[in-house]
Amino acid sequence: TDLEVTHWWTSGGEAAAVAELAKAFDATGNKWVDGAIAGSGGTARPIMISRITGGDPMGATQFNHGRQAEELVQAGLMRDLTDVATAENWKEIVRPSSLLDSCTIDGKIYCAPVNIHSWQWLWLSNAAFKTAGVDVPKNWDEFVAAAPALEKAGIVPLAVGGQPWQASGAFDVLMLAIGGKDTFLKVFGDKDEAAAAGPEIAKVFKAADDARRMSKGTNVQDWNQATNMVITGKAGGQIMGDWAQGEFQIAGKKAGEDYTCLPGLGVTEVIATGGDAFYFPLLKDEEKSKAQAVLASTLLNPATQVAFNLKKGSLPVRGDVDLNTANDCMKKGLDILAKGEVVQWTDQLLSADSQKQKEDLFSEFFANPSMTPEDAQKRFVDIIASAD
Amino acid sequence: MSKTVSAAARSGSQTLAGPSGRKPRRMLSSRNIIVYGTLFVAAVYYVLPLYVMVVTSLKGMPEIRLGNIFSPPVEITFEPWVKAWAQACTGLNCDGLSRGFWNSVRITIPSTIISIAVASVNGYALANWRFKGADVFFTILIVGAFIPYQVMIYPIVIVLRELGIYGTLTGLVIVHTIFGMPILTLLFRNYFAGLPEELFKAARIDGAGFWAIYFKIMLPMALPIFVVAMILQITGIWNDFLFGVVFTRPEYYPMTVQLNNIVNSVQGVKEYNVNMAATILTGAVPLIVYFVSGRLFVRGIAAGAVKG
Amino acid sequence: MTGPARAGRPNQYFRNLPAKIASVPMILTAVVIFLGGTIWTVVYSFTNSKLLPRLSFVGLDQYERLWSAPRWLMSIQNLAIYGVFSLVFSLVIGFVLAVMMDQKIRFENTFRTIFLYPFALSFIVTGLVWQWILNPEFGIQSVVRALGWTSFTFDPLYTPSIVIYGILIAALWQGTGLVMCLMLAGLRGIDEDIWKAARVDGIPVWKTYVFVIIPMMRGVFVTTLVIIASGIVRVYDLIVAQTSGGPGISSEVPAKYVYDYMFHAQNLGQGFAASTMMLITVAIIIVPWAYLEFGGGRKRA
Amino acid sequence: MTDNNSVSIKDLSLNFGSVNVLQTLNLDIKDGEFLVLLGSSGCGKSTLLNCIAGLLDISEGQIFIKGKNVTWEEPKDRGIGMVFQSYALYPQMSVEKNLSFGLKVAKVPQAEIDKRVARAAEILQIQPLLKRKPAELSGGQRQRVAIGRALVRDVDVFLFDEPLSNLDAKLRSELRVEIKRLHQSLKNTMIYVTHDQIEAMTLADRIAIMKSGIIQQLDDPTTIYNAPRNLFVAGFIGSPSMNFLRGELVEVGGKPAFVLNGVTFPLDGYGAGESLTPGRKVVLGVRPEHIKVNEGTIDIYEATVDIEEPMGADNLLWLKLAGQTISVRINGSRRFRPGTPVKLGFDMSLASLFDAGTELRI
Amino acid sequence: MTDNNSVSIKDLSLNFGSVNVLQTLNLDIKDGEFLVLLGSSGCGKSTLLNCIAGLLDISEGQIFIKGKNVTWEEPKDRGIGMVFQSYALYPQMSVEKNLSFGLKVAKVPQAEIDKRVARAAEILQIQPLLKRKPAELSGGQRQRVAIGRALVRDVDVFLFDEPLSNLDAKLRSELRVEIKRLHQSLKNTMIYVTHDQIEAMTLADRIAIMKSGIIQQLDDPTTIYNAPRNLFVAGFIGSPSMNFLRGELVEVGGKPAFVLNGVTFPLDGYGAGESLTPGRKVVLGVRPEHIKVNEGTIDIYEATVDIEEPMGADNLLWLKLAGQTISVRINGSRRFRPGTPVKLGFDMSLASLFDAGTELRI
Ligand SMILES: Nc1ncnc2c1ncn2[C@@H]1O[C@H](COP(=O)(O)OP(=O)(O)OP(=O)(O)O)[C@@H](O)[C@H]1O
Ligand SMILES: Nc1ncnc2c1ncn2[C@@H]1O[C@H](COP(=O)(O)OP(=O)(O)OP(=O)(O)O)[C@@H](O)[C@H]1O
Ligand SMILES: [Mg+2]
Ligand SMILES: [Mg+2]
Repeated sequence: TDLEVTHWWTSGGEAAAVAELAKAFDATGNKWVDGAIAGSGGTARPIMISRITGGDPMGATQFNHGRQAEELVQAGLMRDLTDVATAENWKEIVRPSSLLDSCTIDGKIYCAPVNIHSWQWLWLSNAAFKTAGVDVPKNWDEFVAAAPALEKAGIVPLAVGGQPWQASGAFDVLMLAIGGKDTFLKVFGDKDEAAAAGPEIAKVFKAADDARRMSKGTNVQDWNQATNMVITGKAGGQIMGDWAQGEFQIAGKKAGEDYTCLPGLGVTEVIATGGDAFYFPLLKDEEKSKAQAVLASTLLNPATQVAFNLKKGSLPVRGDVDLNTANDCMKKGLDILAKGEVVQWTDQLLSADSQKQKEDLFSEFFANPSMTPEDAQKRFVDIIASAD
Repeated sequence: MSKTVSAAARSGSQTLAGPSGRKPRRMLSSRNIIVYGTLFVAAVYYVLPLYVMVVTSLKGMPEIRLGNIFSPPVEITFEPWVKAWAQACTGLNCDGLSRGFWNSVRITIPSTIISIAVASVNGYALANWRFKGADVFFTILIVGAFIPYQVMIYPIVIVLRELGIYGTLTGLVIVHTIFGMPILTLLFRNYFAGLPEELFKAARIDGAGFWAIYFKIMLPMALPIFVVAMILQITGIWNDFLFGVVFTRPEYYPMTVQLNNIVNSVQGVKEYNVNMAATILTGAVPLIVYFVSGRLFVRGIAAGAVKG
Repeated sequence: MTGPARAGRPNQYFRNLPAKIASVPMILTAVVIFLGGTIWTVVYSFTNSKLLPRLSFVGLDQYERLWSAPRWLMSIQNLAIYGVFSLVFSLVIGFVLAVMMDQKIRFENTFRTIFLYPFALSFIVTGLVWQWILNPEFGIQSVVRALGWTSFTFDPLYTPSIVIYGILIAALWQGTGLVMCLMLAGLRGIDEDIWKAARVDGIPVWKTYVFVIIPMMRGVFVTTLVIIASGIVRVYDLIVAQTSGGPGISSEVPAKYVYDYMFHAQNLGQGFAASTMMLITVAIIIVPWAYLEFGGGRKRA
Repeated sequence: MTDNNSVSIKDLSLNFGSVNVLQTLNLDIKDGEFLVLLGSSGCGKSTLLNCIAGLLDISEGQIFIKGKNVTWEEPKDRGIGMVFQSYALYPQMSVEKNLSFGLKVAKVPQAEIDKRVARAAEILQIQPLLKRKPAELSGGQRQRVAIGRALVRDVDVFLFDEPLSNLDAKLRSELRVEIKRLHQSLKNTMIYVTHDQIEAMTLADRIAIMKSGIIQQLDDPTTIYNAPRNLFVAGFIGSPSMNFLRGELVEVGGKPAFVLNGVTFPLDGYGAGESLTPGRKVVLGVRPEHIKVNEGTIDIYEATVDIEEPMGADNLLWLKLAGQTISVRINGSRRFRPGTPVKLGFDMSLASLFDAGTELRI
Repeated sequence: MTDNNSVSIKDLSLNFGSVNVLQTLNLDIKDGEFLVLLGSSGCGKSTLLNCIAGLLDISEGQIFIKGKNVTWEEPKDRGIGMVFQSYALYPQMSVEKNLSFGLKVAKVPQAEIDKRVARAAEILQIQPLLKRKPAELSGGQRQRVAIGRALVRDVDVFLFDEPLSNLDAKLRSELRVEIKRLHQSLKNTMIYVTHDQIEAMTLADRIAIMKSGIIQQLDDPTTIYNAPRNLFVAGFIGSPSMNFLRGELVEVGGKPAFVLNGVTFPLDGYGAGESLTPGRKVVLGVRPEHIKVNEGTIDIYEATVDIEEPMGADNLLWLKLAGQTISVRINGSRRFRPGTPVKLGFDMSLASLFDAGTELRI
């Protein structure tokens, strides 16, 4: 049966990863009809939602798991996957379990998580530091200290792409790394105003101020263009999720040799478990509905998980797969995961609305040097106060 | 009689008395310098981007990385064009713009025809058959021209869903018809109002009804404004991205969706040459329409827009 | 009267029925889509609808939040700046070009095609090309620097204070051709005798344009204004293609705010509140004009 | 309908919004009559014609054509044909198509169409033009085609809305004769709108003179010319205009006379409809051609030539008489230099006298 | 310049591309003269006027105004004022601004401007209108303002391009008199373009009749009317047109006569400029008012009334004579029913005879 699958994975590494999913699904005797929409979730989501609410749903669609699809589920537009989940025993195999919690609404499971994406990585270009004549830093503070040398060599120390979510994400990473896990959860999980206004967070804003200074001159929009600056040595480093690794791979770079990755910015080695999941709109066609079940189970199939996540540069959602082909960076991630040093990511903790407000704040903050960290913090507190 | 003759006789000597014949004109008068100078400078501003697009699309990536964007290609390559047309990937589909081209054609032709048909009938009814309340609806329509498209997406999704045509080509054609209606109706209304009213009266006395007058009398005289409407609609619909992607399913996605995918889904370095080739390829149809019928466009604009 | 009894006046609603039937699409569009859609939008702007519209009213909350959002205020400010400049420059450049074109010049067709072709391209394309030309690393700045002026700086799209002008450059490139066409049509419609009268009166050409011709072209200016203004209010694609609202939020516009909050932030209520504000602004400007122009009195028999 | 009226208009009113263009207008037009509606621009002539044709919805009243109440009929069902000032030919159709369009729409059999077109073409002598487009015709030819379009429809009533006013003087006078001839041979009822009085005078059986939507006088041309019912009609008809002298009635030797600035004009021969009470303020109207210059007739008044306008066949003199300017039309061969003193004679039997207040003929 | 010529045109040629509109045209206009350029549409009248005004660059020749060679001068420096058919008032300016705009631009002192505007307003009696916009004026008032605009410029030569043809007949005849009066009081040179022969006849000191860019005859109105130089002029002037009878010369009793379809017309009294050789093919032209009907004069020809056109003061008869249709103008009080046989008398001293080949007057 043909199933149309929509997603916004269109960059090089992403596309290669999707191909794995499609291959696995096609192998079951069905057909994966690809419905890629470029331009990140922002462009693609309204289209997906319009189609689902407009009564012309696709077979399956990517969302970031978390709260993006909550209302669609509540409106009864989504297929209940509990049957597949129980049959395949997802409760046991999906790890960390918080992933499945994000898919669960009123005790029913509505999505199939496919990977874990962690944002907390600092990617560094070994070549850039060599040019600048400094050692490759081992943590955020060393990186900040090395910035002047990089600048002198005409290298942008920290590449931050122009799209708002990148600045916002970078801040969240700084928050988790510098503020620590507890503060992070207090602020985003409990929406604790007092914590948000506190000195811990002020420190984070200080660090963000450094990041802002270091990012001057990036002049690119897309995250992968920013990554490319790191790959080509035009920038010293980039705070970006593990998906950036895919770009390094495609460019034929080797972890450790050509580039260095510092999880948790080398400060706090915690990984947030954001990620992607597939949702399955409710279809009338019996055949298709069956195919949906097949797709759901295929997605979590160990072989698929390995193939997909290796290409995508993300971590698999089940702990029982063999990832010895993984590279250095991924192994670092797996280790942290194994240690249980995980938190839920902002996608799961905050509504899209609050996320958007946060993005507005940080994209303004990063672009506008005249905005003091104190002002920014005040506004941040307001956002947390009204967040849900 | 004699007076004329003597004057003619005298004229021989007087030709020397001063300027005679055509007033001499310098080619490089200050007026000419200003006029052609301004036009030339403006023309550079307008041509430059097209030039950059074409030049870049003919370069290889290494050359782009090294040289500047205005220098002509050292080595002309059509690789980017081939890639943009037939190879560029979005997601798993690596067949470039070609898959979208026919969709665009399939969307543009019926949308253009139907939206113009509807708007021209509206304009005709408004100009010649004024009935109570028509002006109110028309005013609403004109105000509607100012509403951002995005705001209307939700209500329209609901309407199309209720009609059961969401996701179909029909639905998309209707959407284009709706959003083309304000400005096209305005154009047609002004044009038909500018035709002599007596013609309409004569046809009524001849016994022609609403449709007979429209088809037999008005349509044949409306060529200039049809050209304008056609150009506006072809351009608008062909270039549309939002409606094409929101109101249809992937098998109908227009070329602009592929363009967006090519331009926005970057594989490492942005392949500017492919982007530019894709851009030109996507713009080719409306551009050709313009180049072919630009003269008619100005004429039609003069007929339909000037009396506001 | 000894004639037959007075024939009854037929029902008004059925006179010219075909005309009314033919106008049904227009009436439906006007009422259901534009009016209905607007009312729907306004109603839902008082709710806290998130991803899907739902009728849980929260009073003016969305508006309060809207007017305290720095990004909205920035959007409004940008729209004002962009609007004023793009109106003024479109009209001025369009008019000046039209005047030049009206001087019985050679190659008129060529020039007209050159000025008009950008109008055939989408905003996505326009934004992309200009983003590139204005890119400091390989656009104009780098070319000029390569020529020797190493301190030359021209990177409007990356400088928050002037980014809106960078967008303006592209917008004008795309839109002035049409304005020029409209103006040219207007100029060609002016009575030849007016020009002669002015020449006999010894009025210099530029004075004739300013004091005589421009005042006579009111109709063209109004049409042009409607076209430009509706484009300004709706500006979205160009911004997205060129800057995505950046750097930071310095090139945000209301239409983008609406879109982002409706679809990215999944806060329909907020998006609707913002669009309601836009609609109110538009209505304040347009309705009185439209009434004067189309509503007030039937002008012809 | 009673009588042999072809068109009857009863209490017709029409308003555009709050503007009353026609006010309770009554008009009966006899079968075969040539009626001209004459009036200055904007007086409602076209509006009235459009009402008769059914192109405007009337506000009040009724319209009968051939005895049938057609107040709410469609134009095509009224048995009328109409010719417009701008010809209103369908530009994209050949002359033949222009003529046959209405018949085609009415689904008349092709043979019949051909017959009627041929007949109209013959009457109007446009056979050689049948294949041409209107743009390829001269003004006069277009006008003829426009008439032909009404002709083929075999209607009872022809309506003409200033059909000649777009043509130059020469052509106008030629086509005038043709229309007259057409009427003589067809004997249809014709209603003809114009603001050219020459047209009105030469064509009409009866003229209706309109002002602000009201018919001022409805009479045959001679009566209108010689006995205008009021000051407006008197001034409107005749070119150059009737001379108006504003003065007072007196009695001289038991006979009524008119006095202006001390000059007395005996009114011998004037056929007054009312008593000419001395002291009454009146307006004396005399047409330029009814004043004799230096012909030694009875009443002699002194005047001076102010301006001379030779017009070929005639010569128009503008004279100063008793402090007023009057115009006099004399034979084109008699010439006077400005400043020349002359003696005038008035023919009071052809003059008109109006009450200065009511402006009605006395 | 020699003489007292106000405007002199020497060998003027003008072509638009390959179209010759004016061909080596010569014209001398005396100081204070009122010259009318008359001709049918498209004959080049406006073109000639525009050349004089400097609004068109001429191809060949010279133009002198007040003895000064102005061939290459700007319009404003030629000492001319121009009035256009469409008035060409500046619609956004008040009447006062319309009048003063040119002076303001020329930096005339304000006091002087006020004086000139006041004077022009007085002459044209438009003082009450000074604050209005052109759109708020009637046609006649607009025309006056247009004249005023030329007036304030204190020019030597006034150029009028069909200034009255947008007005209705009544207003036209009124304004005609005003222009005539204006000329008598100002005594400026005026060049006036029209295609209305009544205007030409009444206004002109001399008329230049043009056809296809060539002046056919330049003479005073009486001469043009009574002794047209060629067939074109004869047919062009006079309404209704001169009757043309195409026949042959014969000799009857030693005297020349004209014969048509067997009917012989003795030419007694005709002042021929050349010999009237028998057998020569000629055209006899007789004006409608030079034919007598039933007046028992010398030559008696039988004819029948075809159509009658009463025009108030006159009555126009269309008669059948020797198989041809001719028109006759008689007094308005004399009426004939169609079909009536009548007897005609021709006054040959007022007739014209043209060679059928060259079309020139014999
Ligand atoms: N649609 C309309 N709305 C309002 N007033 C109108 C309309 N049509 C005509 N009028 C007014 O009605 C009056 C009569 O107009 P109408 O066209 O009948 O005049 P007319 O006698 O034919 O004049 P003309 O000789 O200029 O053709 C005019 O004062 C005109 O302004
Ligand atoms: N710009 C032009 N280019 C080419 N031919 C022209 C141009 N202007 C005028 N003509 C031609 O020159 C001839 C004379 O035109 P002109 O306007 O002088 O006529 P006119 O005598 O004023 O006619 P009318 O009485 O209609 O105003 C016409 O045949 C016209 O077609
Ligand atoms: Mg009328
Ligand atoms: Mg002319």
